[in-house]
Order: sequence, then C-alpha cells, then structure tokens
Amino acid sequence: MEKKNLVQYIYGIADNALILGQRLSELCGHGPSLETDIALTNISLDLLGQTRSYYQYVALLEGEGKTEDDIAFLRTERQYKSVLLVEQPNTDFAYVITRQFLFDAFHLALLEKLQHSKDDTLNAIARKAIKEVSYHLRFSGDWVKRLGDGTDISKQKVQEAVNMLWTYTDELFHLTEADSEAVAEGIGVDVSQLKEDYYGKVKELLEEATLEIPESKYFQKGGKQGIHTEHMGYLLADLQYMQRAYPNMKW
Amino acid sequence: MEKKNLVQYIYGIADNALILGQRLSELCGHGPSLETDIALTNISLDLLGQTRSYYQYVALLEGEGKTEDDIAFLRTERQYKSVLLVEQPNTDFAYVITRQFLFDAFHLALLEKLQHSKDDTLNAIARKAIKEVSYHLRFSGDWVKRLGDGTDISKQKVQEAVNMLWTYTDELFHLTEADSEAVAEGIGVDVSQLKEDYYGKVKELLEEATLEIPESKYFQKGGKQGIHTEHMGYLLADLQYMQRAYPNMKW
Amino acid sequence: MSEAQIRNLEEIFEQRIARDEKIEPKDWMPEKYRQTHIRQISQHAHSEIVGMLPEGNWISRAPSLRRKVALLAKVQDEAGHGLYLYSACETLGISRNELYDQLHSGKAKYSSIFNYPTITWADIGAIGWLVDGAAIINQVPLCNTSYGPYARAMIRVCKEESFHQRQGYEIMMTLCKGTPEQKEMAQDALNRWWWPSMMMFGPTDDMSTHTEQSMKWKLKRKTNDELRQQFVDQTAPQADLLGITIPDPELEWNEEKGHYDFGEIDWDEFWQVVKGHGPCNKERLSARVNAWEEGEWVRDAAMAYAKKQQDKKLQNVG
Amino acid sequence: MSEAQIRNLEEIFEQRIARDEKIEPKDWMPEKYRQTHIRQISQHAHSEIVGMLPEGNWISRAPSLRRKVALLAKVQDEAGHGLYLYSACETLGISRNELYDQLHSGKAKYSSIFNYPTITWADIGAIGWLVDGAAIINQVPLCNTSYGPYARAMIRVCKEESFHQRQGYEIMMTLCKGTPEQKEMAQDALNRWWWPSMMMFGPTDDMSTHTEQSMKWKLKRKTNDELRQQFVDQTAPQADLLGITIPDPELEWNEEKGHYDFGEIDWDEFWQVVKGHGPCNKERLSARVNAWEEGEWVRDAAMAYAKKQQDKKLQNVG
Repeated sequence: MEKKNLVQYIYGIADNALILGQRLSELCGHGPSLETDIALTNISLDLLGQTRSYYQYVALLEGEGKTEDDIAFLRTERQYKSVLLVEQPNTDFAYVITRQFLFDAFHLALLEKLQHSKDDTLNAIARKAIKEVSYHLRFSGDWVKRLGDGTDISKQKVQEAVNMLWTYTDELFHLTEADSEAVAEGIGVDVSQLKEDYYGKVKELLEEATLEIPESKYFQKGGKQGIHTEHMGYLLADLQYMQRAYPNMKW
Repeated sequence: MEKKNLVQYIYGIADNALILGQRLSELCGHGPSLETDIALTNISLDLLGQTRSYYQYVALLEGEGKTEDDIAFLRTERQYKSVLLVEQPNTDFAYVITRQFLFDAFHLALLEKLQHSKDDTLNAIARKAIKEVSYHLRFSGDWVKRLGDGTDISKQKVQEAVNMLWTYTDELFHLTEADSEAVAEGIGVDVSQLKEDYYGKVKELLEEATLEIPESKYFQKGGKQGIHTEHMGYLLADLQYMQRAYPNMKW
Repeated sequence: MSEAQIRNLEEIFEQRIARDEKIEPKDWMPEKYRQTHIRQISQHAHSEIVGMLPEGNWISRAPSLRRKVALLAKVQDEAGHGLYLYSACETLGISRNELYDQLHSGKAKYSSIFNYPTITWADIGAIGWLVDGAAIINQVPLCNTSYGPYARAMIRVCKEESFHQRQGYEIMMTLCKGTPEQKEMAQDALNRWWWPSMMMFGPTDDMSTHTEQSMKWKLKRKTNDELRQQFVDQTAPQADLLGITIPDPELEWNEEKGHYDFGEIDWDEFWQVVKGHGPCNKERLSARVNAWEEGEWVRDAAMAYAKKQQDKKLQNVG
Repeated sequence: MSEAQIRNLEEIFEQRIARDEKIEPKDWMPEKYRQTHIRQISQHAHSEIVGMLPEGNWISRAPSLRRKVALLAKVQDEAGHGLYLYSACETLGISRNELYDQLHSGKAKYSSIFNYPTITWADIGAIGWLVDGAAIINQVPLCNTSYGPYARAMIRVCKEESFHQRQGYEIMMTLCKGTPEQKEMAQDALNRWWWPSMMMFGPTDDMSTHTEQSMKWKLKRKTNDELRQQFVDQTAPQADLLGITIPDPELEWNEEKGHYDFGEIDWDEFWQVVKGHGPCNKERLSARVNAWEEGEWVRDAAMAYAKKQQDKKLQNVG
C-alpha cells in the first residue's frame, strides 16, 4: 500500500480519537459528580493514548523528522479526517454520553476487525485499545440506560441528544478512497460491513433505555473528507494554540 | 519621549479598543433585537477603527516594515496591555451593557484629555474618537437605565453585573511607568486624575437607574501589566488563529 | 363589497401594475397579492438575518483588522437589510413578532444557502462572490417590483449587495494571488459553494410553481433557469480571472447559444436542505431562537422602562 | 455519661494519641477532635477539587500530546484525592452533600492559591513545582497524623503529589533549557507564583491560632514559619538549577543560621484572597456551583434508575 494512502487511512481512525479525546478533556473538573468526572477523564486519556500510538506510527511512516505533535497540532482543519460526530460540542451531559455511546459502539466494532489487520502496528494498537474501548462502551451504554430510564427530565434530554446526534452516525460507515485501498490490501477494515450490526446493537440498547429510535432519512457527512462543522474551528484554535503561537519549540 | 515608551503608552489605550471591539464583535448576529445588534456592532466598528489608527501609528514608530496586523495579532498574551474590564466575557446582555458603560465613561474622559496631547497623531485620533465614544456612552448609559429601572428580572441581572464588574473599575485609573513618562512629557493623560469625576458620574447614573452602588473595598488589577484573567487566552486563540496558523501571508 | 365591486377593484389594480405604477400600503390590493408579498418579503428578511450567522462565524477570526472591520460592517448591513425588509413587510399588516414566530417555529423559510457551514476564511470570500452574486441576480429585478415599499427597500439592498459582492471577489483575488496554500483554500471554497449557489435560483422551470402570477406582479421577471444561466455566464469568466476551476466538468462555453453549458444540479441535496436537513439547518434555527429567547427579558425591560417614562410624563402633564 | 466518665475517656484518648496509636472511625473521640478534623479534611478535599480548575484551564491548550496526557492525568489524580479525602471525612459522620453545601455556600474554605489565574503554559510547570512542592511540605507530616483514615489517605496523596511535583519541575526545566522566549515564560511564572506559594503556609506563627491543639493531635508537627523556611530552603537551590530568579531581593543564604533569609510577605494580599477577593475567587466558586447545579438532573436520574432496578429485583424475589 502506498505510504500516503496508509497515512490517510490512519488519520481516518486516529483523528477520531484525538478530537473526541480533546472534547472530553474540556470537561475535566466540570462533571456532574467526581465519579463521572474521573471516568470521562479516563476515557479521554485512553483515546489520547491511542492517538499517540497512531501518530507515532504516522511520524515513522512520513519520516523527515516529523513528530506525533506535528501531526496532532500542525495540520489545517481540512486535513483532519475525523467524523462529524466526535467534534459535536459538550452541550450537556446527555449529549456527552450519547456522543460517546454512538461512537463507542462503532469504535469497538472497528477495533475488533482492525486487530486482524495485516499491518502489525495497527493490529497491535487495536488489540490494546479493544480492552479500553470495551470499558468505554459499557460505561456510556450504562449511562444511556440510566438517563433514558431515569427521570422524565433525563429521558427528555437524552432523547433530544439521540435525535440530534443520530444524523451523524451514518458517516461512520462511509468508505473513503483510502479505506477502500486499505481494505483491498487486508490492512483496513470495511466499515460499511459493520453498519447493520451496529444499528442492531445500538437500537437494542436504546430500547432497553426506553428511548425512541430516530427515524431520520437524512444524515450528515463530510468529516472524512475534512469538511467539518463550524464547531471544529474553535476546537482547533484551542488545540493548536501553543504550537501555532510558539513554533518549533520543545515542551 | 523614548519610542519604546510611547509605544507602550499607546498599547495601554489601543489594546482596550481592540479587546473590547473583539468581545462585541462576537455578539454580532446574536443580540436581543436587530436594533441592539446593529448598535453594538457600530460600537465594535468604532473601537476597531480607533484600534487601527493607533496601531498604524505604532507600526510607523516601530518601523522595520511592521504592520497594524503584526501588532494586533502577533503579540503574546503578556504583551497586551488592556485592562481586565474589557476582556470580561459576554455573560449576558446585562454584563455586555454594564461593561460597556463602565468603560465608556472612562474612555470619554480619557479622550477629552488626550485631545490636548502634545503628540499630534494621538490628539487627532482622540478628537475623532470623542464623537464616537460620546455616542457609546449615551447608548450604554441609556440601557443601564432601562435595565435598572425596567423589570425586576432586569434589575437583578444588571445589579449582579454591576457588582461583578465594579471590581475591575479601579484599574482604569492606575498609572503605569509608560503612563507616568507620557504624562511628564505632556503626551499622556494622568488617568489617576480622572477617578473622582468618573465615580461621581457613574454613581449618578446608577442611582438614576435605581441601582445600588457596590461598596467593594477590593479591586482587581493586572491587565496593564499584561497579567490577564483566564478569559483572555481563549479570546486570543480565536483572534490570532489565522495569523498564527498561516504566518506571513497577505489577506 | 359585492363580487362585482371586487372584480372591478381587481381590474383597476391589475391595470395599475401593468402601467408600472407602484402599489402602496394604503392602496386596495387582492388578498392573494398581500399574502404572496408577506411570504416573499418575510422570507427575504429572514434570509438576511439567518445569513448573518455563517459569516458571523468568522468575525472573531478574521485574518486582518481591515478584513475584520469589513466583515463586521457587512454582517451589520445584513441586519440593516433585515430591518428594512421587515418594515416593508409590516406595511402589509403583519407584526414583526408574528414574522419572527413564523421563522422560529420553522413555518417560514429562508434561503437554503445559509445552511452550509463556513469552514475556512476563503468561504467568506466565496460567499461574497458567489452567494451575493447570485442574490443580486435574483434581486435586481425586484427594484422595479410592483409593491412600493419592497421595491424601495430592494434599491438600497442591491446597492449594498453589489458592494459586498465586489468585496468578496477581492478576498478571493487576494487569496488567488497569495501563497499556494491560500490559492488552494480559494479553490476549495469554490468547490464547496458552487453548487449550493447554483441552487439559489430554485427548481428548474418545469418544476417551479407560482411563476406566472409572480411574473404578472413583477415579483419575478425572468424564470429560474434564465437567472441561473445569467449567473453561470457572469461567474465563469470571473473564475477564469481568478485562476481557479468551477467544479463542473460539463461547464463549457457554447458559442452557438452564446451561453455556457453546465451540468446537472444534485436535486436530492437541494430538497434535503430545503426540507430542513442540511448541514446547519438545526444550528441556524436554534441560534436565532436562542438569541430571541435569551433576549426576552431585555425587550421586556425596555418596554417596562418606556412605560414608566411615559407614565411619568403624563403625571407631570396632569 | 457523667463528666467523670467523659474525662476518663478523654484521658485514654489522649494517651492513645501520645502512644502514636491511630484513632479509627468507630472509636470514641472528643467532639472537638471530630469537628476540627471535619474542618481540616474537608478543606483539604475542597482544595483538591477547586485545584482542578486552574490546571484544567490548560488541558485543551497543552503544547504537546505527552504534556496534555500528563496534565489530564494529574488533574484526574486531584479528583481522586478529593474522593479519598471526602470519604475520610464522611467517616466522621458528615455526608458528602453537606460538605459540598459548605463549599458552595462559601462557608468552607479551600486553599487560597487556587484563586490565582493560570495565564501561560509555564504556570502549569510553576504550579507543579511550587504549589505541589509547598503542599507536600504541608502534607508529609500528615501521613503520621492521629486519625487513621486521614493518615492513610495522605500516604496515597503524598506519593502522587511528589510525582506531580517532579513533573512540574521537569516542565520548568524544559522551558529553561528552551528558547529565550520559553525561559522568559518560566521566569514570569515564577514571578507570579512565588509569593502566593509562600502564603500557602499560612500566617506567621505569632498570628496563627489553634496550633497547640493541632500539634497535640498530630494535625500539625511543625509551625507555619518552620514549614515556610523548609520550603524556601528546598526551592531556592532548585531555582538556581533552573537558572531563574526568585522575585525576592532579600532572599539570601545565611551561613550562620544554615537557612535562607527572605523578605516579607504582602499580608494585605493574603487576607484579600482569603476573604474571597482574590483574582479568581468568584470564578472558582461559580465553576464548582455550576458543575453541581447543572449536574443535578444527572444525579437524580442515576438515583431514579437505581431505585427502579432495585424495585425490579425485589419484585423478582417476591
């Protein structure tokens, strides 16, 4: 596989971890309880740890003295290939949990396939990440149930979050060019194959949480092509602030 | 007067206009009515216009091909010498109006003195700005009265804003080293001399607005030394984003 | 009034329009004329107000002070356009609050173009160049429309829009003459804004409704397809001048017709956005609703204060 | 119980403490011991929780992935410390909600140092180096304090704090070995954090209250001034190693005393901040209150859900 394509393929996975990790890290110290604060920080730490493994691999592939930080902080918005779902803002705890659940269910399914990648670095990262993400999914799923089958207010809030964020789920299963090539070479995962099982499992849990399944025919897309929502620019302005303001320094 | 000191003196005036102009510009399109939206945008435009005049003068003084944009966008946080008052966030319309009123009353008094500066560029900028700022003060003062003597809710909100923002007013009248030198040379305004009249006028209007005068003994300071509140970093991350991410380009 | 009387009034009314006389608020007008105008003028006003949001998104991050001031002034102009247009609409006997309610409840429409995100600075250039360009083509004929207040508002709007359009084109020109990165940014913005701009002229003529009636009332003087053709003919050479490529492989000058040929619009996308499922429909509407709801206590305070002042005056008189 | 009985219990209690035995939650203890411990442990817990905020301010802007992860983990550790300490406090018969109420109403105090803003990245280094450094000096003796749950919590806290302190020092070292701009940033952070850190040891001994009692209960083993001296003696050489200057012109090694001499603290500033008028007192408290209030529906939901699950279980059993 061409190096350039492999790098693009990795961005398609790693950038999700970075952006969601960043979003969760914004919440640190502001959660509804110390216990959820600690748990969400753990998830953020796992995701950022995964991000580093992927980007270190990209840095190795690209050579030229690139570092994980060049890759994390010095790309333009259009070069980040994360899905729209993960950049959605921390509107409230219902949004945070729903975003997490909708992503975790996909993420675990992806990693379960990626652990069989022909690329040894990727399959090793995936094997390690599976344990972490299984925990994420249990945590977010449990909370969706608590909120859905909790009080009237919590049900209403989480239902609203599900309805809003649902439109970003379809994109998870779109194949980019880099994906198709990686799939053809036995390196990448054919995410389109994960779709049916994903919606099955997600719907099952939403039903258990006594929530309604949205019946949207229309979905949003663009992140995988680097066309993000207007939230992304502000996220990046913070994320990149130091690296941009003080270029070429060691921290 | 040493050029370096004159530049610092100008920052002490101009940075207030930049930062408050930026804060107001964030509100554009989100005001409580089209009319207030347009009026606040006008104030922002005036302030940014003044900023440009000051920074163009600084660029001229500094030479070396510097532009107004280098000065606006490429300093570190510690190099901005705006007072803490102007960087306070747009918490709600009561905060926006109160911040504006507390600044405008000072700003007008400052300009009325600055128009007699021995420095011809500064006195010309001041003369032009006086007309604009007189309007700002009328607008913000009128709104403080409307909110103070409006409904119970509006009174409570504006009183809270006055109480919170009051602690940032004392700094307006602190003399920096650059100030003292500029005063000695007949270029700068001795802001400490404006204090009594300021509090007299402000209190008079607050009373007319049926609001209580805060009795704080403690005040905040630091902006004039470039020690800002935690709000400033996020404001700058947005303000500087493009210039930092795409250095040395023309726009 | 008897039916005959009404028919008589309608006849006089149609004759006045045919003679290019302006209809003024106090003049008699058919109910359908009133309703159609309320719908169109308010849609237009809503579009100005919602249109502030995508551009407003870049004010705090504009790359130079000059551009920041120009953009801020431009968005302010749009607020001003909204004001004239709401006022024009109010002359037809509907209140601004009713108009806002229609917008906030999703009942009233606004231009679909504003449901796309502005994701780079170049989008600000592209919006000025393409979106304002398309808007002007749609709007210039309205300067001669039959309803006086609308026509007069449009004269002012069009003048400012064409200034905005030049400003947008100049942003694009600066980018295209800049670094390769900047030129790429300009190309990327053109790629993303081209088709949505083409959709601004509405469905093709064979799909479009109301056209005949609108033509008669001079709410429309050319068909959607004619206007779209005019836009392509005007814009294609401008793109050439910028040195960037319109993302339509079928775009080509047709010597015989004296017009550009161009490819098919993705009508599925068009309808998805019109029906409220574009990339930012929900964000735009909720930004407006939030501004309105969060502003309620402010508007209440202003009213309460005005009333108190009024009462004081009366007391002093009495 | 008769007064004599109580005196007897108190005597036994004081003897146990004198023998360095740990007091455990179920043991009898004087009411004043209980109250003093609730006050001190909860203040300590609150400090951990409020202390998350100034550092949390830089998580989203940390300059490298490694630093971001380390900072995030550090702030999480502080949440963890808060948890152990609240639990230790709860063993004294007060609920977590009561403790939160005391914090949110402003009745309970937390360490004043967290009322200063973090305005550059170097502040994160300075906090680790100076603030955690001072905290450790305050806290290490508490690992041997008389109340068992507190002593055990402190052992864990101190271990992690000293890791944080090394991490902070390493951030400072990296900056000081970096570009002139970075070194200046480090110097600036030291300038701003030095005196507030010195204030962390509280008023001078002649102004300090409760010390004797606290000494007896091993809540305190050294006086404020002794601890402060230890901090200066430890930190001054570290600053030298970094190549930056502590902002105290009177700081000088006193060969005779075997300690550093140092200048006078600005006690006006100290009391201003303690009384709630520091640079960020209002922001810190309102951040905590907001998190708590906005989280109420979440906590309610979790409780409601747990109850429903419990009811289901009972139903299945019954």
